[in-house]
Amino acid sequence: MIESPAANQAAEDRQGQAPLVEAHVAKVYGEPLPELPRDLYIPPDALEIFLEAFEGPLDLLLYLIRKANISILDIPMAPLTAQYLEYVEAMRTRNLELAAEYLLMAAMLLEIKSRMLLPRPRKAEEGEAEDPRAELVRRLIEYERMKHAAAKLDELPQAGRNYEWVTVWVADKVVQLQPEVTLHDLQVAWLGLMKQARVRQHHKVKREELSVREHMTLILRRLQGRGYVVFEELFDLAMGAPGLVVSFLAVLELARERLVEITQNEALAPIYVKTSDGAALQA
Amino acid sequence: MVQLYKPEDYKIVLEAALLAATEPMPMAELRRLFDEEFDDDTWRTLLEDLRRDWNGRGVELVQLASGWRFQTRPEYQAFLDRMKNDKPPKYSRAVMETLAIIAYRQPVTRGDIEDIRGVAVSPNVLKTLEGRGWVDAVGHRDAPGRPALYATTRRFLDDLGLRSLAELPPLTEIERVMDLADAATQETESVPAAVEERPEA
Amino acid sequence: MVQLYKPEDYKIVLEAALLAATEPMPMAELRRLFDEEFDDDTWRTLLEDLRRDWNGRGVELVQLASGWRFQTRPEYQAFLDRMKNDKPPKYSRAVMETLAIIAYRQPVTRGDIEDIRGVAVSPNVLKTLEGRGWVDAVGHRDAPGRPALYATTRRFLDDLGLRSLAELPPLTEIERVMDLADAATQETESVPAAVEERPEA
Repeated sequence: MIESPAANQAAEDRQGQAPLVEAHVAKVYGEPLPELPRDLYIPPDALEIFLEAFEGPLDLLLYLIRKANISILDIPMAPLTAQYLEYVEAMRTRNLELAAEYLLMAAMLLEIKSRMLLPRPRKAEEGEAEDPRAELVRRLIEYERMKHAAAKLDELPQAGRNYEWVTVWVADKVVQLQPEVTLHDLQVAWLGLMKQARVRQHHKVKREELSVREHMTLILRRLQGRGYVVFEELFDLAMGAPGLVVSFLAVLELARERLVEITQNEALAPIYVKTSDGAALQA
Repeated sequence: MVQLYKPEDYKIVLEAALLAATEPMPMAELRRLFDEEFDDDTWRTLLEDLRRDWNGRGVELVQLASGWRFQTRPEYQAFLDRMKNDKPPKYSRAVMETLAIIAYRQPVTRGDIEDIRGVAVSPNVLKTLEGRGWVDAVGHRDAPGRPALYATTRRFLDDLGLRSLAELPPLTEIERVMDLADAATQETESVPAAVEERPEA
Repeated sequence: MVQLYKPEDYKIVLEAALLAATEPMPMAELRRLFDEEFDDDTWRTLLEDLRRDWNGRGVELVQLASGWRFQTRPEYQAFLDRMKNDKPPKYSRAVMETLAIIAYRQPVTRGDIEDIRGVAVSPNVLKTLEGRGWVDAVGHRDAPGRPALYATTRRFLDDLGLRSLAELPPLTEIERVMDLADAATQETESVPAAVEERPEA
């Protein structure tokens, strides 16, 4: 226990100025528990909640120090240690799960306390006096600063919480960016293919063959979804003689590749062409 | 929180809400903005006013089937495009080779493509080309499984600036390679390295 | 595409581009908007003019770590929240303290954070911060286990409306006297040297 009642009183006065202490106010059944009872009696259900309000032993220690309004730089180790240990003991007797860090801190406090009892080493000529509390103080100060910093960071306006980004719809975002393909790309692809395929297969593509192939596609399209189509319908006179020849070759090639079926019931009767597709459907 | 008094104040809130929205805002949601329950006329006036405020700007307030939203005006698209960092994506080798095979050997089945490439053709490859509108099935081969026959489309020619397939790049180079291969198999003597460009047949 | 003549025309394009941007726009990208190469002064005038145009509105133009962006003003958030279906995340004290330690003491390892907080850092805490894109591993300390070094990201600055780490709230001076035995030597601590703008990771 902190011995001086005056200190306790001062601690209470201080509460208003120390919002971080308020952050620790534990709640029991929704009712705030403004501070721990002096005699350290903690309602059975409150202890765990109280403990949860702290982020760790440093946080608890800071609370005790600030509550007692003692200088962090001149911590009375005996009462502080005693009080801390009482909390730890209370928690242990209640079989609350106690993080190892709390016990570690208890050991550290006890060690500091015992070292305080020893005569202080002589002050070196220019050096600083060694205070057993120095390390603890350093850690408490650093932790408290970070704790304050966290609270301040949390106060900064935050995107999505305190304001929203503006992103106006771009009218034709719907137009998906498509890869661009040039003729050169196509040629390169084909070349690469041929280099690979050379050992396996022999491919020769000439212009005539290409335009025949183009017309094969055109004819297939024309036949698609239709049954028998009159042979003549596949030819467009506007194409001129070369075009007609190519178309004719295309029909022959389609027949040879068994992609179309050409029928004629008798000589001089109309010739019909249909995709072998359709044939299969009717079969 | 700001207090709203004048109609102008409400418009400011409405504008902020619409600018921050990521989806078109239906009226039902816009109504949630204010405690006051405005009638349809008031809302219409408010929205119309706001829309007018944006006349002549690069962004406009539009009403869509699903609600109201701000969007950029198409006239400004060219500027916005300049800031885009993303380079157009590239087709994979599989896609390009498949396209080349379909272009030069059409109509072909998937099996044909696989024969030439020597590897299986993933359905995605054909889907990519069909999705682009460059390739489609023009029939089926009368063979087991009735495989679809693929050919290039008019769109493919248009997109590549061709009037017909005959305008596809000449494959002289390829033929030369092939001829060399042929020659090698037929003749024991080595073929001169510099084979002259064979005129296109 | 619209033609630009008057300064006003340029401002309209700039406004549309900034409103449509999905990320803060760095100057380098803004410069790509126009064919003309404006000098810094012209750009400053243009941006300042635009910012002024939005005075008194629910949206403001701000300059952040990674560039310029429009965002709604916090005073209007209460209205916008009404249309939101999901609440923004409320971070625990553990998360916020960890964030503060990373922000002010970066780069730090998990062990450093545990030393300062006096408790173990749950992996979820770091995952939360990484998931938000506020923190990432920038390297490893050359120590046993090669622990990852964490630092805050540009996104963290953007999301908190900061242009650089130097704009972080200054650390509280807890007690000025650091020397226990000799109160005469006073050390005033200011913002730590460790807090400097981190070059883009």
